[in-house]
Amino acid sequence: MTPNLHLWLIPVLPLLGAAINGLVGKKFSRQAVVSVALLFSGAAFALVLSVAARFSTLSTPHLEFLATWIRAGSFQADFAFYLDQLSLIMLLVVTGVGFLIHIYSVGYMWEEAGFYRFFAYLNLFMFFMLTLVLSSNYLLMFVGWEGVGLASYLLIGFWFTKDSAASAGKKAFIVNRVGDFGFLIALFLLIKHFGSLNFETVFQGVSPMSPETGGAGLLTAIGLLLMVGAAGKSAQIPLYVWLPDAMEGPTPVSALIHAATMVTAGVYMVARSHVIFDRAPSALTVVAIIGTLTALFAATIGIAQTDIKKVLAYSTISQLGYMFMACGVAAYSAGVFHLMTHAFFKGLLFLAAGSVIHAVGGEQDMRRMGGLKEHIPWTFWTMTAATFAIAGFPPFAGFFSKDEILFRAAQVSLVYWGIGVFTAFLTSFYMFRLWFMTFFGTYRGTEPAGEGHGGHDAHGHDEHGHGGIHESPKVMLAPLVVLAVLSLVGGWVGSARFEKFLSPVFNAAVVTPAAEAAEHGSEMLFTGISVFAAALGLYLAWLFYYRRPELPQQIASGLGGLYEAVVHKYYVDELYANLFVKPLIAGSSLILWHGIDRDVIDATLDNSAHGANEVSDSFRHMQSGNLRSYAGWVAAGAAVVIAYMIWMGTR
Amino acid sequence: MSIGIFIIVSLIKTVLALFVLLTAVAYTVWLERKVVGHMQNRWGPTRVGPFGLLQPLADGVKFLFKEDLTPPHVYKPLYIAAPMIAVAFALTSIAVIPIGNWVTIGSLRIPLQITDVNIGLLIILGVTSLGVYGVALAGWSSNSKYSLLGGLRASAQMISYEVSLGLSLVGVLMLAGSFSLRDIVDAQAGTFWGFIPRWNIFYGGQFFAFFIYLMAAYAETNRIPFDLPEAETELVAGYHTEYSSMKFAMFFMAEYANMITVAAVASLLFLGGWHGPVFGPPLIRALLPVFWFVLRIFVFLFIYIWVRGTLPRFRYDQLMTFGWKFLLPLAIANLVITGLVVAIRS
Amino acid sequence: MVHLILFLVFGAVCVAGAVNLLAQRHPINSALSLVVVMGSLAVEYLLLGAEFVAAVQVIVYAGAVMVLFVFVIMLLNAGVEERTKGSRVALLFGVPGMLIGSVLIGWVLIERTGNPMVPAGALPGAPKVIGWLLFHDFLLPFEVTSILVLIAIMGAVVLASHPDTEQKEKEG
Amino acid sequence: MVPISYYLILSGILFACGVTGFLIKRNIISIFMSIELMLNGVNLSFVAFAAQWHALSGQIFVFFVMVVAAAEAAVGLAIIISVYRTRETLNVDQVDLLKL
Repeated sequence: MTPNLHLWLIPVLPLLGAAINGLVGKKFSRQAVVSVALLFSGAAFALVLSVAARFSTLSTPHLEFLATWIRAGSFQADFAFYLDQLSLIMLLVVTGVGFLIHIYSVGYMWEEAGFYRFFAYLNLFMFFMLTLVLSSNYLLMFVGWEGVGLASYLLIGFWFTKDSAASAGKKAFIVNRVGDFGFLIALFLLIKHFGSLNFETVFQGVSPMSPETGGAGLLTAIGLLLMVGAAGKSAQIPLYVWLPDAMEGPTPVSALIHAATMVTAGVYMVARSHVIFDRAPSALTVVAIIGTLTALFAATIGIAQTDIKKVLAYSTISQLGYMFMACGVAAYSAGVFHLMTHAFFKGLLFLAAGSVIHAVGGEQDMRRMGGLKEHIPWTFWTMTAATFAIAGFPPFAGFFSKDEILFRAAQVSLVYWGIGVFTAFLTSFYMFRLWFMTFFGTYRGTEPAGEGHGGHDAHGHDEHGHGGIHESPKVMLAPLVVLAVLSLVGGWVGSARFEKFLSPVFNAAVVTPAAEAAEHGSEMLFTGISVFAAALGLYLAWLFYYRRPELPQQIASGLGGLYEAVVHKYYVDELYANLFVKPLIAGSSLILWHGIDRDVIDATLDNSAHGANEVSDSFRHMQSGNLRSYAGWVAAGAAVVIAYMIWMGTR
Repeated sequence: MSIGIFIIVSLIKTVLALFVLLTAVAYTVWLERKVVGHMQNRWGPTRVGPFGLLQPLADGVKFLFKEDLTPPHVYKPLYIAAPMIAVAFALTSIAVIPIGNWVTIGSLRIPLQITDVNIGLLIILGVTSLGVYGVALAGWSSNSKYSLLGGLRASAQMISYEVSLGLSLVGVLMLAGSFSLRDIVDAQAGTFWGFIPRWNIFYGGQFFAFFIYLMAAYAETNRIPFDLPEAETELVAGYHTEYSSMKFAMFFMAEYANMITVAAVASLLFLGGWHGPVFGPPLIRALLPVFWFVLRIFVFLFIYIWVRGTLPRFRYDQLMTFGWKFLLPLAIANLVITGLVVAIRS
Repeated sequence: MVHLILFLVFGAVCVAGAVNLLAQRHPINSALSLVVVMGSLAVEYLLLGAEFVAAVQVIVYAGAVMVLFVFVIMLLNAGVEERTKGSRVALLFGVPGMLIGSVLIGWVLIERTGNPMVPAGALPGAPKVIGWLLFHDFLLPFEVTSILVLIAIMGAVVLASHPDTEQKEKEG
Repeated sequence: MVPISYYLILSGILFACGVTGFLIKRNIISIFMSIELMLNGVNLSFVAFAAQWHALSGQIFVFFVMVVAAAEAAVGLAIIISVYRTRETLNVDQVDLLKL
């Protein structure tokens, strides 16, 4: 007899908050909106904590059936929840970080119009994310998957009156559709071959299969299609282009959705489906390669970005690449570990960046910042913790998880490891670049900052009547501090213990202790190298952006085209525009619009309408309104019917 | 009984009935004038014959020889047809009314009734309801506003009160379980506890039914207090304003024939028909029931005249309100209660 | 023999009344023709033994429904019908259609019904039997029609009541 | 003894007369009466069929037809009255706006 944990309450609580705020929040005061939003998200967090506290007493996985949703033939999908170590970690991350970001948002969004709307969306996102994480089948997961996409769309386009925000939202939505397409086909394949979408049923069906080596097997196909979906949601090559644009949304949104939680859904999904991937090595290799390439690729772009949030966005993509790399080398627990620590420090980075932006009155361009260290010490110190964490300095959280990933990658292939280390170096470099450019040197923005938004007033903080650089309110700083502590200590749990905790989920991927012991010596070496890479990045960043700020310009001109390419994100957007969008538009307008829509469909409709018009014009005279005419028609019709019936009857 | 004898007997009965009925009509007029006269402290007709007894004859002669005026603006076919319709339907209903038990003449056992059908009451109702055509058409075809108003009033009034009239009879029908007037009368033979005659009027709520029937019948026959269709003070003479001579007499006859029919039906349905003490030699024994029956009709007619001499005329809206909002609910209540009684008793 | 004679006589009256209904231009004449049709139909019912139906036919149709018609004709003072030519369709399609339909149905009725001979009073519909059927086998339709009648009463009151008089009553 | 088809033919004639009346009459009340004529024709066929098949339900049907006809007459005549109030004509050829 398993205890009833009321898991369904966890997603439903934020849904209630969303419903209350969304439906009637318009009439609420800001305080009321805040209390509703915080109450429900906090309650969800508390519930998760209570579940976590009782977790050790549970037999995992813990299944909770709520209701039957779809039943068609032998296929059945339920509203059922699935709790195991993996989903518990995800729950803790989602509700915990989510709750902190809720608190942060109170301060950050206080002046915004549509305050209630923001919190309704935020709670809605929590609901869908928790559904995604808790679902016991792929279909319910897909609902959450689509739902977080929706919430993401709504929040990116939160300032929907701004054209760039609206189109960024659309872009995110459309790019995600490509990924969802793959996900859906994977689901169809699963239904076709296993007759179910329940995790347990599917995995039981998969387990007896032997690993495939070929590239076209069923599991490989499913795995690749799932990876397409994951790539869409988690912004991997080639579907990462939406994430940088998603920074048009409010910064807390970037922190919550586009750094800490939603974008990791792909990683969660791959980890959750590890049974399939374990038996599809080719798909796994693809995952690893995509992850590795994305990590490197995004890191190089990140170097040249000047928008503070764009840097963080590319950094996110890069870190997600790490996670996929981990999954690709079957080190799922390492991936999830990195997911967790990343949620802490990347959430913190974004929040701190938001605090910075807040401080300088909406400015996002790092070139107009600098020297903020004295003005906003709290933000500076928390940001420092996060930067060191992401750069991989011990004893910060990022070090442990990244190191574990690199070590596990090295066991599979040194190429992964090499690129990973190089990426780590790049990461360290651009993050410290950001750090130095923002907090050190002299302030390069216009004074007072309260009016110097330039073209980048993504936040509409115009109502900030107080001039000058100022520290954020306490309600924003508190989450920063909490996350900073977590960034510091989050990794101390140690990857080994973490892996042990997750081992019931990833039992297939446990590395034998003997092998681990044998590799212990080399692990120290790898760790040393990666720390060195991080330190090198720190040094170079110090050199370029603190010591000799004129140096980057020289190097950039020296590199010429390459630098241009990096600044322009390797022209990927342009490439996509030329490769897909323009042919699509051309094809749509020339063939579909002019050729088919106008000349075939419209013409058919128009002509049939004209024909109908002419025919009905002649029939119109039947509808004279004259009673006797109608009677005449009825009589004539009755004669026809009678004749027909008699003819049928006598035949 | 061969069909020939049947036809002959029926013919004889019809002629006899018509003669008696028309005479009765004539003398009802005399009775009315006499009684109302005495009520109003007058003598009534006295000149023609003893007590004016020959007055009806004189009236008839006068009607016959008066000039038959046909106003030029009337719609002639219906103007002529209307009084005929009225009198014809008024006289037709007598056909199904039994006036006594069977009479045996030689080998023939003849019912004292022109024809005994088992839907007798329905026929009376049907024929009575058709009688309204005479009044309505007379009013319309006269092409005069007084006539038209009278005709409209008559048709509306008669349709309205027909509902209550019909419903008031249903209770009796439920008690008797038949539409045949003879069966209904037979069901009232005997006494309650040896001294109260077993008449329907004494049976349960049928007293109310009788009251409803009385009211509705007054309205149906356009008598005071419901004589709106011919209200002299407002409509000259109502629907027969434009009629004269024998056509007028026909309406007159129709009205009084209807009164007698109504009285007969009331006697049959509520007052035990021809039941009463029977004694004496065979001939007396045969004729006494007829006498009792005629006596009841006389009493009923007397009440008619009495009411005429006493009550004022209703206003038209009062008439409608009384019919729809008082009589009809009462009739329905009586129907429900009688139904319950019958159901419990069985 | 008597049956046949009676049938033919009243059938002829029936048809004459129906044709007269069509021929007369004044609605009141049409209405009276219809009363004649209904009365003779009642006799036809009697010949078939449906005595209760006949009685109700006279009371309800001839005695109530048609009185209502006459009443409305009198109330609206409906005059002689105008011979307007509003509808060619009715004559061009309707009448031929009607003729074709009638001929076809008549043919089928004669050809296909087996055409048994019926004596006078073939199926006695005594009030008792009819009542028993109405209140047992046909109780539900009976109740439903009673509701229908109630609705009809209310509808007629609402439709025919003059909006102005209602206004006056409210004011007064 | 009369063949049942005589009754049916009589009913057919009445019905046809009703349809014809509907088609050729201009007065809305006459048209209404034509409908009643049709109903009567149908009723006769019901009673005739009842006699043919010895099933009293045919006669029961007549009662329902009568009730419906009575209700229809009440409502229909009320409609006629209200139409006459607004249009001041009873000629259907002049009442073809399909509204009051």
